[in-house]
Amino acid sequence: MPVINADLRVTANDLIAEETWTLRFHSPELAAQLRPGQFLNILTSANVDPLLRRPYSISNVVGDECEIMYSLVGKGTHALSQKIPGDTIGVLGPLGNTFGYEKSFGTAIIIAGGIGVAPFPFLTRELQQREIPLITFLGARNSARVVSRGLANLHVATDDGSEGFHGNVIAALSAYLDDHRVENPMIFACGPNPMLKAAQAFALDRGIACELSLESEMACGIGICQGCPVERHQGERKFALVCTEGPCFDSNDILFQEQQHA
Amino acid sequence: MPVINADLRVTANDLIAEETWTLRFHSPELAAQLRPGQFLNILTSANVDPLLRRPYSISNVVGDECEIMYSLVGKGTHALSQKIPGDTIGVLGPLGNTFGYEKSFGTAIIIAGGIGVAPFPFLTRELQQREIPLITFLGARNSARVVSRGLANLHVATDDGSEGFHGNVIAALSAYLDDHRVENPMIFACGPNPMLKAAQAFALDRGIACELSLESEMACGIGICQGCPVERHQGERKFALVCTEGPCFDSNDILFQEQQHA
Amino acid sequence: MNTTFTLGTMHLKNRVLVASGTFGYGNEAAPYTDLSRLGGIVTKSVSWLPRQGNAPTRIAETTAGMLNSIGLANVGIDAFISDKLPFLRALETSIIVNIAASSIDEYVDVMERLESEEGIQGYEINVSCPNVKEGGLNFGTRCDMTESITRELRKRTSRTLIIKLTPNVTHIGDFARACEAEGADAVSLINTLVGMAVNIHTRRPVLSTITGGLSGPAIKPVALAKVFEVHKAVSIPIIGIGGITTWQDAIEFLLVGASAIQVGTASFRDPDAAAKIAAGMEEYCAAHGVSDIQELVGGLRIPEGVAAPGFVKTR
Amino acid sequence: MNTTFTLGTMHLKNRVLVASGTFGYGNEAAPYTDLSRLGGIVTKSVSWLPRQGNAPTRIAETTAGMLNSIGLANVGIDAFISDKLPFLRALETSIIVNIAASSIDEYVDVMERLESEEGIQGYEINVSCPNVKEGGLNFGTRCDMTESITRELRKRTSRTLIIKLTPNVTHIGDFARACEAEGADAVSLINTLVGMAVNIHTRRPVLSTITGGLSGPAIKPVALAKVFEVHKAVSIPIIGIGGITTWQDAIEFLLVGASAIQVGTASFRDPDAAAKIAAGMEEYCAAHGVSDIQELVGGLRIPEGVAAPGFVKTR
Ligand SMILES: Cc1cc2nc3c(=O)[nH]c(=O)nc-3n(C[C@H](O)[C@H](O)[C@H](O)COP(=O)(O)OP(=O)(O)OC[C@H]3O[C@@H](n4cnc5c(N)ncnc54)[C@H](O)[C@@H]3O)c2cc1C
Ligand SMILES: Cc1cc2nc3c(=O)[nH]c(=O)nc-3n(C[C@H](O)[C@H](O)[C@H](O)COP(=O)(O)OP(=O)(O)OC[C@H]3O[C@@H](n4cnc5c(N)ncnc54)[C@H](O)[C@@H]3O)c2cc1C
Ligand SMILES: Cc1cc2nc3c(=O)[nH]c(=O)nc-3n(C[C@H](O)[C@H](O)[C@H](O)COP(=O)(O)O)c2cc1C
Ligand SMILES: Cc1cc2nc3c(=O)[nH]c(=O)nc-3n(C[C@H](O)[C@H](O)[C@H](O)COP(=O)(O)O)c2cc1C
Ligand code: FES
Ligand code: FES
Repeated sequence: MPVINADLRVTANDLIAEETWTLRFHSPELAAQLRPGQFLNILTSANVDPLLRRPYSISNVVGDECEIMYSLVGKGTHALSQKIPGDTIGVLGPLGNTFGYEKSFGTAIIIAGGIGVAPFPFLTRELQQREIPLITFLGARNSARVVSRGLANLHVATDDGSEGFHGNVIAALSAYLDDHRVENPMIFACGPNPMLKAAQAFALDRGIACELSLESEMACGIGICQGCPVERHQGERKFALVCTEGPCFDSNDILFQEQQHA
Repeated sequence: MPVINADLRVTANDLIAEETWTLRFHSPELAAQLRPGQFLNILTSANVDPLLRRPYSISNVVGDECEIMYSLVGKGTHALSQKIPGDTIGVLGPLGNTFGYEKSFGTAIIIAGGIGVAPFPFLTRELQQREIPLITFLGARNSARVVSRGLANLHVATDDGSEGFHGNVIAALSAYLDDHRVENPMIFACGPNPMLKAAQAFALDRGIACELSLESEMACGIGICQGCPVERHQGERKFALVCTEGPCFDSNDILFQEQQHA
Repeated sequence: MNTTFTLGTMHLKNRVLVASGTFGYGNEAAPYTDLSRLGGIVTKSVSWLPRQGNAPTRIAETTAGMLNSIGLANVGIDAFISDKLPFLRALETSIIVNIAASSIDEYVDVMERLESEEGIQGYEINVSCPNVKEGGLNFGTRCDMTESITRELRKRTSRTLIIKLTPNVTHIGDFARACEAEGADAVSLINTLVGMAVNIHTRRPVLSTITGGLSGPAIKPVALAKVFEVHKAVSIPIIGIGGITTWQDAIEFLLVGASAIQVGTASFRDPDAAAKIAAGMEEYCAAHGVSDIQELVGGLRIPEGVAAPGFVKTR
Repeated sequence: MNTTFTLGTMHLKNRVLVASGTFGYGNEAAPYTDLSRLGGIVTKSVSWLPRQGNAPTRIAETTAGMLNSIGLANVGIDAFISDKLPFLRALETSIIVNIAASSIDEYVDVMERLESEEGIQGYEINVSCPNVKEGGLNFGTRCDMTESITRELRKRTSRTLIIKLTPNVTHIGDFARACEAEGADAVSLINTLVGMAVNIHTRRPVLSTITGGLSGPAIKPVALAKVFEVHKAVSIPIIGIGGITTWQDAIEFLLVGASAIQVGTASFRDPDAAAKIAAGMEEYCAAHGVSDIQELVGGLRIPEGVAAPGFVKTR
């Protein structure tokens, strides 16, 4: 299947929760190729402000349409939010590796923080098609930001306690595992770095296999700029590129530094 | 009356001829102040590409609404053409001087070339209100580009002969004046520099008073950048600023150089 | 909350000035902004004789920036004093007259003429205009010339003396050190970068002078690096200039070492930009419990183990 | 229509190359573009030993530009020859290996190692990377060092030798003259401008190295002026680099004196950008009756009476 670098037609762009949007576009080629965990590099604006593409996880595939989910942050997402059906956006992909959902494990534990929920509707569907049991822990700032669609077996945690567990999502998971038996689990986590770091420590502590979907500044998304390294725990190569070797990494491979540069 | 530097609501934005648009926005304050010949400096895009405002002649005032007319050229006009009713645009004005339509003369001869027609619907209305006779000579590339609305007593010349006189607008005027007697005429001209230069020479030759509405690169529109000089024919100051001393000049004041930089 | 700043003998009410050549003589923009909300106004460069400036085309838009080759068009010292200064003097903001010249004598003459005029709090010396043939960049790219100019002018005024530096040099820190050694109260930077644009249809340079000075958001990263470099080189205050468009930009300049900033090209997009930036900075300080904005100056936090880049010579 | 170009012993099929560090080793972008449509590929800088590169954060977007401090991350000469060169060698385009080093000896060693390898048409010598502590900008901002490096390398190769210059100097023409005198076949310019960005929330530099190199559309006017300046200074061909995003940009560079151009940051927005630019230039020539694109090189029309700006030293 050929890679895609084209202007594609937007078919929907909807506000689905507080400052959270989903955007769909038409692309049979991408729909046929994309796998959960992969991402697309999207030109949010035809002019050069912002200059660079922005990477977005593939959130779901529905027929010939692909969906991304984004939260309003800065220039790029502002430009995205202005798109209306019929407009085009420049899409490059598919990029990156996939979640290891074809590995052998008993139950998938999905941990999502904030907009880190983006890749999981697609992963959920693939797991369900394979009849793999899953539990989902979703952390959000507050109830208005909870995005539950496409998820299954959902446990919500909010920072302000406005819905579900009052506290962070790792604490919610920890409490759950204290009360429930989960056979041969594997964690799939995506969210802000502090959450991923906590997930890493938790998985190590409990001896649970764990994959993290990482973010990094990216200029190209295809391995030509060397701009997106993540520090590795061991091995002779100090860094891995998030765009081509990730974004999904075994949690034991990743070394989180004291956040020097946020 | 206060000057305006605000985001104003677009009420209409329509394609009226080949690559030619009119855009209206709501502003009772500007509507009350603007006079024919003046211009507005418009921020075509909220981001910095393009960086600078673009000057547009006021094309008409209808109730509380102001209208500009533009032809698609580059970044700024592309951005303008994307506006839909309900969007806002940043408008600064009123700027510049007015046509000398309150001077004493018998008949106004309007000469417009291409998008240089923009200021004349408004001038036409003011002249008609004062019951001053007028004749309009409009030059366009072809019939599809002829914009006649708001004009009166119209004589069209097209480069390709697809409508009206086949040839340039000055030749059309010259032919007309050979056949008709016009009492105490005064010319008001706006269009590309070669046309203005021809108008200047024609007016001098025939001894007709003549005002030219000039264009120039502008960074500010209010006299703070010194970026928009036009060379003067005489006097101790070599240059005048188009934004504050123009855009309307007595044709005898202006020295057109061999176009060194287009 | 304290936003004031004392620079030499001059007291600024806040850290936001408008940059020379981008705000005329104050009167033109007055209808569009409240001038009393500015820390100060730096005038268009004034020279001894009036200058007509360069032939058109004088400006060219570039991506996120603009080129200019105004050629220091200005009314000259006599008309400045008779026609422009009375308006400026009456404003509730500090007035800094920017001086341009093609010889040391001309700088001295202009300053001496201004010394006898009231209502001027400081001078900014433009040794760095890229758009005039004599003087201009030739002064600004020679350390010895910058030094001599500073020395001669310092002798003649107790008003605040600011030297405006060009970025078009290899080691800007050397120039700042020369200014400091000769008694300048501050350095301001950056003036424009030398740049160019071509009209591919006519195959001619867009500007009548072929090259011009690049300003605007495009140059902000360069300006920040230069301010950072100068901050490592000298102890006198720095006035940061270059692409500042928002209050966030201004805070960046303070953090890397600027005590005050100037807003240039942004005023063309919005003549009220500088006043808005000043207001935004105040709100930021209020929201973040910054009681004196001076706390931010040079407040960049450099993580441990990170060495300053090689080109920065430390004191 | 002729778009070819002979540069030293190398024959380029057209004037469009991809710039070092912005196109990896060719293989990564291969799925997104037709590499045979490029005049040539300049590889990511190769050094003797592999380099891990700088810690994150390595890139920061700025207005119409970006900062990078990759730190010359590369696989080193051995892995380059064993893993990367076979792919490059098989392509129907010219291969120029960019060499970076922290000493003259290292430059020599890398080149001598490459001399015995087939499928390399030329070398581009990076004397100007702002993002490494040893060497890098220190070589590029010292004319004598640039001279020595050129001399030593010229002795050792008959392949095309291109020296890549930094814009972060006062008189870039002097550096180009030194290269010409020592026998370089061409100079390429510009490398990135030193720049910086600050995260005002953390009050830290965005880049782990504090400063980095600015590239992209923002710097195009500066790059054009530098190419123009060098064109007035030397007779050897110039390869123009800096912010080129469209074929129109490329034509501007040719007119001011570049014989060929490199596309850098634009490939990040669109990995097919360079090929599109090459196609656009061909169409332009066809439409304007340009039978040999060489006609455009240095074809800037300077209106009579306009003197070159003062900073340009003529030969
Ligand atoms: C592999 C990958 C997948 C991704 N998937 C998704 C996805 O599915 N959905 C999604 O929404 N995003 C995703 N992102 C992030 C996305 O690419 C953009 O970074 C994000 O949308 C913001 O872009 P923007 O242009 O709106 O913001 P920008 O204009 O780029 O602004 C972001 C800037 O603001 C700063 N910033 C951001 N948040 C804050 C804050 N809270 N406080 C202070 N400063 C802040 C950052 O330092 C950054 O410089 C992904 C990133 C990667 C690398
Ligand atoms: C006082 C004043 C009043 C004006 N009134 C109007 C008005 O009422 N309506 C209106 O449409 N415009 C008017 N203009 C012009 C307007 O301000 C803009 O310049 C115009 O709309 C183009 O802007 P843009 O951003 O689309 O093009 P830009 O992106 O700025 O592109 C224009 C560039 O393209 C070049 N260019 C333009 N046309 C051509 C061509 N045919 N061939 C080759 N190169 C070309 C020019 O050199 C220029 O650099 C006025 C200008 C002034 C000074
Ligand atoms: C149109 C224009 C005219 C300028 N004229 C002067 C001047 O007369 N004297 C001077 O010292 N600087 C002059 N400058 C430089 C600015 O003061 C400022 O240093 C530069 O534009 C960078 O800031 P900015 O990016 O905010 O514009 C001028 C800049 C512009 C854009
Ligand atoms: C991410 C990145 C990495 C770069 N790495 C190198 C390099 O290894 N060697 C080199 O000589 N230049 C390097 N450069 C500089 C480019 O080759 C080019 O000179 C510069 O980016 C200006 O061109 P542009 O504006 O088209 O990007 C790099 C540039 C970028 C943006
Ligand atoms: S984003 Fe460019 S190498 Fe990863
Ligand atoms: S446009 Fe700035 S002075 Fe006229």
